[in-house]
Order: sequence, then C-alpha cells, then structure tokens
Amino acid sequence: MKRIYLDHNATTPVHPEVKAAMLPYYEDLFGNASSVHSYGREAREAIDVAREQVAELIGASSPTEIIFTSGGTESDNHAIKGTALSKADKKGNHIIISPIEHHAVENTCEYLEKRGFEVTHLQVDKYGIIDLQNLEDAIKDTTILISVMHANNEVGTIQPLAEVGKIAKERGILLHTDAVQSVGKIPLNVDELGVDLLSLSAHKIYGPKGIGALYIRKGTRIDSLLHGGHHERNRRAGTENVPGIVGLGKASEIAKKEMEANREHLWSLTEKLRAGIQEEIEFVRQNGHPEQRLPNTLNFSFEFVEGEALILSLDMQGICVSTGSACTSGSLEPSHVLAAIGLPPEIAHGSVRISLGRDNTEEEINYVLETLPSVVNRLRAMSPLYADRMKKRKEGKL
Amino acid sequence: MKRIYLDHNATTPVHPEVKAAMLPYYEDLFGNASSVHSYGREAREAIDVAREQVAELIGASSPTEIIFTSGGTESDNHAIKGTALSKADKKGNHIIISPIEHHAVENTCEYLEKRGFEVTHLQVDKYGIIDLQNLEDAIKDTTILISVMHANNEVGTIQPLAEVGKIAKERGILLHTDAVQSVGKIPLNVDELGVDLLSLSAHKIYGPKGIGALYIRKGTRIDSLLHGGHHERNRRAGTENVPGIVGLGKASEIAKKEMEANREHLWSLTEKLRAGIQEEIEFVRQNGHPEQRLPNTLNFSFEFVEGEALILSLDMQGICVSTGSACTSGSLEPSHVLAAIGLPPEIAHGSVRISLGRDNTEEEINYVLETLPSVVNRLRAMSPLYADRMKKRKEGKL
Amino acid sequence: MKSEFQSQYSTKVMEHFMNPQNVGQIEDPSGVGDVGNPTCGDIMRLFIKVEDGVITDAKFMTFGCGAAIATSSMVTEMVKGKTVEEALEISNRTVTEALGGLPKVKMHCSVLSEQALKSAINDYYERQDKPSPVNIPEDEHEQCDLYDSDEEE
Amino acid sequence: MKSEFQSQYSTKVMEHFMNPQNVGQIEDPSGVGDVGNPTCGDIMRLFIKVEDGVITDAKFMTFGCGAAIATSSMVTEMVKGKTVEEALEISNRTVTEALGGLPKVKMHCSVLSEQALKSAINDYYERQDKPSPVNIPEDEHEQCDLYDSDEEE
Ligand SMILES: Cc1ncc(COP(=O)(O)O)c(C=O)c1O
Ligand SMILES: Cc1ncc(COP(=O)(O)O)c(C=O)c1O
Ligand code: FES
Ligand code: FES
Repeated sequence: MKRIYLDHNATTPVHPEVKAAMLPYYEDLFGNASSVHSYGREAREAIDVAREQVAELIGASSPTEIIFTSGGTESDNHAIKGTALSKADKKGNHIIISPIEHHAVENTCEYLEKRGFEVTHLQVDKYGIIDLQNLEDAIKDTTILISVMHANNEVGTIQPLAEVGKIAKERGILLHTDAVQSVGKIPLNVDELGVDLLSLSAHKIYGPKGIGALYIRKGTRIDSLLHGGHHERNRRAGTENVPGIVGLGKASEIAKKEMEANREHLWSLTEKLRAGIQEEIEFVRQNGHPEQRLPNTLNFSFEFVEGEALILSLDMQGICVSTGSACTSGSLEPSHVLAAIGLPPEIAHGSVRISLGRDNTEEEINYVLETLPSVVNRLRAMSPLYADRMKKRKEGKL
Repeated sequence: MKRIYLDHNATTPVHPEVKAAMLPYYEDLFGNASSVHSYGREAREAIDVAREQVAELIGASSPTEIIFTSGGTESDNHAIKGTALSKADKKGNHIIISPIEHHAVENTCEYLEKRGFEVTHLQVDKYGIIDLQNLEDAIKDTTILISVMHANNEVGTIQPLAEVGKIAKERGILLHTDAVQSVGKIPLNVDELGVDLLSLSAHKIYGPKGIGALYIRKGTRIDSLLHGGHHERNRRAGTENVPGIVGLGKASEIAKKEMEANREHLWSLTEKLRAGIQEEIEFVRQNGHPEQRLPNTLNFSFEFVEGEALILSLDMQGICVSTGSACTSGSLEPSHVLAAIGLPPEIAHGSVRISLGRDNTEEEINYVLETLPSVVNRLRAMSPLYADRMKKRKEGKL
Repeated sequence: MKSEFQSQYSTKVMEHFMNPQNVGQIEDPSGVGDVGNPTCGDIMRLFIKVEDGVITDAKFMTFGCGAAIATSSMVTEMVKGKTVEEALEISNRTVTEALGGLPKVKMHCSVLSEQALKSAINDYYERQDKPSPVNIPEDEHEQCDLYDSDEEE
Repeated sequence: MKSEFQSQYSTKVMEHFMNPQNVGQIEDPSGVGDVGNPTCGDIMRLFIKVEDGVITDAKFMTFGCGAAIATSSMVTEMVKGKTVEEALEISNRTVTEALGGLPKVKMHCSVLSEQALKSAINDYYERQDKPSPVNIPEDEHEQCDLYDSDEEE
C-alpha cells in the first residue's frame, strides 16, 4: 500500500541533496574538526560553510552567533538553563513563558521551578495567541527571560513575536524563541523579531535528526550546558557531528531557496483539505488560527472519537498523521496546547494534527478526503458519546 | 599523496557496514520513533535493536539500562551533573575524580565547583595510574560520586577500575566511568567493573559522530540533563537520532565480534612502532603505562621540539597524528594529563599521541619509522634548546 | 526485554481493533456497565443478555484508544456462553493475555474492560434485587495521566 | 567572517614553516635576542649582523609551533637590508600581514617575533654602549594559556 505521510511537524525525510552532501563525511572526510592535520582541516572547513548557511537562513549578522547542538530540545534547554543559571543570584530568577510551549521549554522551566526559579505562564486566546498586555503585566524587576515560541507545533499558530521583541528590549529582558517549527517554513529574521536566543532543529526541515542550532546574539552571555573541550568557541563541548552539521547547513540553504514555492504549494493544499473536511464531516472543529498559521499545519477535533483510535485507523488506510505532538502520544495526557486554547478534554482527545510537506500532492489530499469521513464514521458508530448525541437529536432535544 | 591516519583516539571513519545500516533511516525509514503510525513503529523497532546491541557490548543486564545521548561529552555531563543535582541538599556535595579525566568530566566538575560543590582530584603515578589508598583517604561522609576514566585518551593507560568499583560499593558511593576510549577496544563488563554509570561514544568505535550512550544501572536515580518530551523513558528528551542510534548499535555489534582480532593486530603494530622509535630517535620518552595500556595507543615526548610543529611536519608527509587530546589542540595549554604524570611543561610540549586503528598496516608503520626520524631531526636542527644541549655535550658537560 | 521499550500493539490487538466483534447495543439487556471518563479519553459501555444464568449475548460501545476498543471486543467475545459466575473470573490479565499482551502504558485500558464487565454483571444482580457478589476493581491510578508516574524521570 | 572560526594557516605561513629561511646562528653577531619561555612551549633566538647601520644578515633558531617558526623566518627575511632604524618599524602586525594572516589563537607567536627582533637590536645598542631607543613590547598575556581568556565560556 502506498503511504501518505502527513506528519511533517513530527519529522521529515532527509532531502536527497542533503543526504548526498552528508555522505562524504562518514568515510573519506571523517576527521575530527579539532584535529590539526589535514583530516581535521577538511572537517573544520565543512563546519564553517554550514554555519554560514544557517546564519543566512535566519538573518544572523555573523556565523559566530550560531552554535550547533544535538537538536531543538538541547537548544531549548541550553537557552533557558543557560540564561537562568548565569543570571541567578545576580539579576533575578523570574521567567515568563507562553502556555503552549513545546515540552522542551515547558519541562525545563518546570525543572527550574523545583530548583527555586519562578515561572509565569501567560494566557492565550482561543487561537493560541498571547496577549501583549498580559505579557507587560507579567514582567517584574526580577524577570530575566521571556520565552515565547514562534509557531506552535500542534496547531500551527504564529505569535506576534516582533511585538514581544520590542517589549523585551524596552525592559532589558532576554528573549528566547523556540523557532523549531517556523525556521525554514516562513520568513524569519532574528533582528526583525528582536530575539536574543533562537532554537532550531534540522530534522524538521529535511535535515538529519540529532542536530540543531542555537542562535546566541552577539554579546549575550549565558552558561554552557555541556562542558568539556573548547568546541564551538567554548560554548558547546563535544566532538562536532560533522555530517549532521553539513546536513543542517545544506537543509538551511535549500529551505531558503525553496521557501516561497513551498509556502504557496502547502497553503493551497491545506486550504483544500480544510474546506473538504469541513464540508464532508459533521461535528468537527478547526484548532489554531485560521490565517496566522504555518502554511503546512492543520489541526482538527473530531468530536465523539478518540485521537489514537483515529490515527491508527488512518494508518491502516496508509495515511500517517498524529495526535497533537508526537512527544506526548506515548502518554495519556490530553495536549496542554489544546487545553490552553480552551478545548474541553473530551474534545481535545479527539484531535488530529495534519502537517504537510514539500512532496505531498493534490492527489494525496483527494485520497485523504475520500477516506477520512468513513474512518470517522466507523469510530463514531461504536462511540457511546455519539450514540447519546444522536439519541438526543432524534428526541428533538438539540 | 597517500595519507596514513594514526589518530583513531580523536575519531574513526564510519565502518562501511555501519554506514550501510544507517542509510535506510534517512529517507525510506525516516519516521519519528514517538509517532504512533507505521513510520514511527519502524523507527522504534530499529532503536530497540540498537539498544540491545549496546547493552551486549558492555554486559548490561537489561537494555533499559542504556540511554542514548549526543556523545561522550553529553554522557559525562549527564552522569556527573545528574548525580550532583539529584543528591545535593540530601546526601552531600563532594565529588572525587582522577586528575587525568577528559575535559568533559574535568570541566563539568569545575563548573559544579563554582556552584558550591567540592571536588577532590586524586593523584596518579608516573604512568597515570591512581592510588587506591589515596582514593580511600579522599572519601568523606559527603562524597556522592567517584568518577574515574577507564582508559586515558592521551596516554592509553588503563585504570584498576574493578578495585575502584569495590571501594565505591563498600562505601555506598556511585561510581561513574568515562569509558569512551575503552569500550569496544578492550573487554569490559559493567558488573565486573562495578560501575553505576558509564559513558561511551560511537565515533571512537567506527560509528557516527554525534551519538553516544550512558549506561545507568537499574535503580540509580539521577536528574535528567535534557528536559522535554517523554523520550528514553523520561531520562533524555529530544527526538531520537535514529540513524545515529542504528549506527552506534551496529558499531557495537561489530566491535564485540572483532575485538580479539583487532587487539592482537594493534598490539603487534604498536609494539613494532614503539621499538622502532626508541631505536631510531634519541631523547624520546614513552608516556603512559607500557603494558597496562590500550592496544592502539602510544604517546611519546620528543625533547627539544614543539608538538604542533611536529604534527604539522608529519602531516606534510602524509602522517596524521595529534598532540595530546584533540580538544586542547586549539589551545596552548600543555596537556593536564602529561602534567599529572609529572612531565615538565617543556617536554610535555613536545608530545605526540599515535593512535592506531583496524585498517592500519605494517607497511604504514614502516613508512612512519622511515619518516619520523628525519622530521624530528629537521625541527631539532632549528631548536635553540637542542643547540644548547649539543653544545653542552660537546663541551663534555653531559 | 524487548517489550519494555515497545509501545506497539500485537497482531491480535490490531485484528480486534480493525474488526471489533459485538459492536452495538442490546435492546433489552439484562445488565449494562458504563465506566470510564470522557475527560480522560475513555468510556466503555457493555451490555449483557443473561438467560438461565448464562450470558447469551454481549455487546459494547467504546470511546477510547485502540487498546480500549480491542479489549472491549475481546471481553465481549470471552463472556459469551459463560455462566455469570464463570464470567466473574475474567480479569484484565486474562483479557490482556488473550490479546497477546498490551504495551505497558496501555494496561489500564484492559482494567477498564474488566470494570465494564463487572459493572454490567453488578447491574444484572441489582436489576434482580439480588445481593451482588461483584467487586469492581479500582483503576489503580486516580488521574488520567498514567504514563509518567510509572516511569523514571 | 569566516576566519573567526578558522584555526588554519595560510599558504604563505605553511611555505615559511616547511622551508624556513635563515635558520641557524651567526658566528659573530652584532646582536642576539632571546625571548619566550620553554614552559609555554616557545623560545625564539634571533641573531643580527649590522654593518654601517644596516642589517646585512639575520638568522634564527626557534623552539615553537608552526606559526612561531614561520614568523621567525619571515621576520629575518624582512630585516635584511634594512637600517636598524627601519627595522624598528617592523611590528607583529607587519609580520603577520606579510604572512597573509594568522589564526587568532596564534597571534601571540607574531608578538614573539617582534620581541625577538627588538631584543636583538637592543642587544646591538648595548654591545656598543649606546642608549637603546628600543621599546620591547610585552606579550599582552602573562600566562601561557591564551586561548581561553579570549573566548566565550
Ligand atoms: C516546537 C518544537 N520545539 C522543540 C522540538 C524538539 O526538537 P528536537 O526533536 O530536535 O529535540 C520540537 C520537535 O520535536 C518542536 O516541534
Ligand atoms: C575519554 C573521552 N571522554 C569523552 C570524550 C568526548 O566524547 P564526544 O567527542 O563523543 O563528545 C572523548 C573524546 O573526545 C574522550 O576521549
Ligand atoms: S482508553 Fe485510555 S488510553 Fe486506552
Ligand atoms: S609559539 Fe606559542 S603557540 Fe605559537
């Protein structure tokens, strides 16, 4: 059976050109970039090129502002703990985050909370957008960091980050953004956004897993997370993952070049899908902002059915989607993002994220539109909640 | 020019079979292991297999004792900070390490020292071996962790770790070992060594860079270093680097299978090289233990010359070696390992590490023995220290 | 060893999930069990028909995950033809075994099926005004979030 | 931008390292400069021959890294044919420029070559009992370990 992959916010396949760029660094050019001899120099040069490619993609003014990490999670941990630990005892211990952050931000803050830091969660509206007044009100003298994600991984909503940047700058507070889902998908410039720290991850943009980057604005001093050798100008120890770094560089270059074309393609496919779903299926809600959203991301709640049952059923039909974020699918918690935008838990449990990628076609969307209604109907036919609802409808109670 | 790579302690090329095992996970089997759908299940299964392969190599009793990290540095940081932060305020704040630890251990401890922990550095003899009585004496009521590396990266000396394990167990103190250089090269069993935590890294054993593992003995509770999603049973967040993990698994399997053959091959080549160097070149000292050493590692001080000049000159002749550890080669500090074994700095500055690998041949060793003396002589001919020494000799003062 | 890291369903579970047996309602049931909580993402409603102390029919409706649907299907299959007393021997363990195992994080779904069955039998006794011998097992966990508490941090 | 992360030598540096000019001693020198510290891994000994106020020959012996050897070679080339006064214009910057640049972490090796030259000229003045116009530059860093202090933690 042909499979249709619609889970690109979880991860993406490595772009063939990215893979081709990486391969030489496993065998022929396998040197340790810290080595003085020729193998080392070859590796060092490859890293230099990649660093410029990443800097280009996000508009950093110098490649020295980019450090390579093992992924988005490490970048988030590094930015937040690095700031917290370097500022603690000096300026203060208060951190402000949005309530829809990825667990890499949220759980890091929770950990810090246990160790004496104070964390304020902002509010969001029904689309998942933070309120700037609420942010201003939350700021204290002891606030050392604001962390607001650029685009949400579950519902795709894009934050008014440039406005947050202005407030942070005015108040002299560091601003971190988890841009793992927006980098490479929508135009983004660290200066326009006014961020001091920005996390990104290669495997969301057709690069390899296990490699990411943290942008650290020149002059921003934060503690290291990994201590050891003098790698990355003493900011991140560990033998550089050369093939990974080369892959992230190449993926960044391609993302920049193809961004406009991909955006249009993805927007038109998702709009078609959204319209089709809302036409074909009853009791469905779209989650996230209808316009201020990532071009590839849709999120729906199908009432009276449970999400895992729905995605398993779709998987049997060759359609790969996910419930909320992939990281929580092993757990039974309803998504904290859907809770934050006000979805009642029983409806949140029936939510599905559909995230498209560059290779998806209109044909595939047509297949989804043909398949999805019958899959939902099959599950509703065994749902006691649906039965009750239909009974009420028949009794004229609704 | 053919290049002869003799810097395998810095990094190794990826084994062709390892690369072949990894490749499918970039494009066809690219799923996120947390995903519920079929792509996710394929990735999950691959990780399960790799975890067993790593567990096998180090004799762990269950694969659940293995977590995957981004490399040796992260494993070291995780083990040490994880223990320190989970035990602090409860049991104590005292850590004991050897003075020849890799920077990933040493600098992590230095960082903790700045944050209120107490760190004791043991002594070592001229071969780099710790003294067990010195260890016993260093233990206090507040000691929470002993960290002693299994084999040293610069000089190759192997520690009497099983004895350390006995002492640690008796005193109820956790024992961590950085086994990055010994895993896969010499037989090793976590139960025989009595370690609770063990760090390893794939790129030292013909696996890819950017992936490693931490062994955590069942029942050992330490804090996480990377917070976020529920990966690795909540012990290490971040989307799993599936190709990297598969590569580490395969490299572990091969290392186990080929260990005996490689050991013999490497021991005989290094013995030939050692004998040749000591015969051909005056004023040379071997560093590290002559027998209790890694089968692939030699370290020599060539008096009156500076190490970087020597390795650059060798590089021009196609011979790739390093000064001390690759991580400090960018810096100008003399090696802390050579200082700890009592080498005077001017002699430490003339030290070279030669670390062989499975593909090196006797022919290559012959070429090194032909080339090295003239390279050393050329540099000595311009060395004022050598000139002074020769003058004294001529004057009959020595 | 392997299964500890496995979060996957057995073939048997997938069979029952894709082709669940006994979906629906019994018009004139002898007992109905209704357990679970929509807030936690699971509700199981189990109907039994008892004739001469023998369960002659069983049906279910379930809002829940794949494991919830598969265990519902399996438990209804298992009870049919059994006496009420025999049916009381069915536990979440026997259901799970019959399905070829469940991932650790999904064990509570099998508890749900035991609860649903026992509460249907309980209802059967109550409707007859007989004292019920049934002990409905408590889900060991009070909150919906079961995964975290089981695992390491 | 690129060079900030580069720890590599230019072609010119490698040329002078592999084929250093003016290696050796001058038997009857007009001045000798001896700088550096073996503990830090570098010693530079520079000999000059001065005739009628003009440096007619220069030689060096160096224990040190690639950059130390290359700058020694370059500085001896640069001084030959210059008057002593002209030679005093030579600085670590001009030596580095003539070599096509040096990695940041190696800048201090070029300081060493300036120090060696100036201390040889100083010695030349002293041997003649003339007041020396020479200001020997201090290496800005007191310890051997220069890399760390320059960089971020
Ligand atoms: C918004 C967001 N932040 C952080 C991460 C974590 O990135 P990584 O998987 O590279 O650790 C992800 C994806 O998992 C994400 O979607
Ligand atoms: C003994 C030792 N520990 C730790 C490390 C760090 O491992 P990695 O390079 O994978 O971070 C190395 C190698 O660099 C090493 O030799
Ligand atoms: S019904 Fe709760 S997760 Fe299965
Ligand atoms: S001579 Fe000191 S590093 Fe160059």
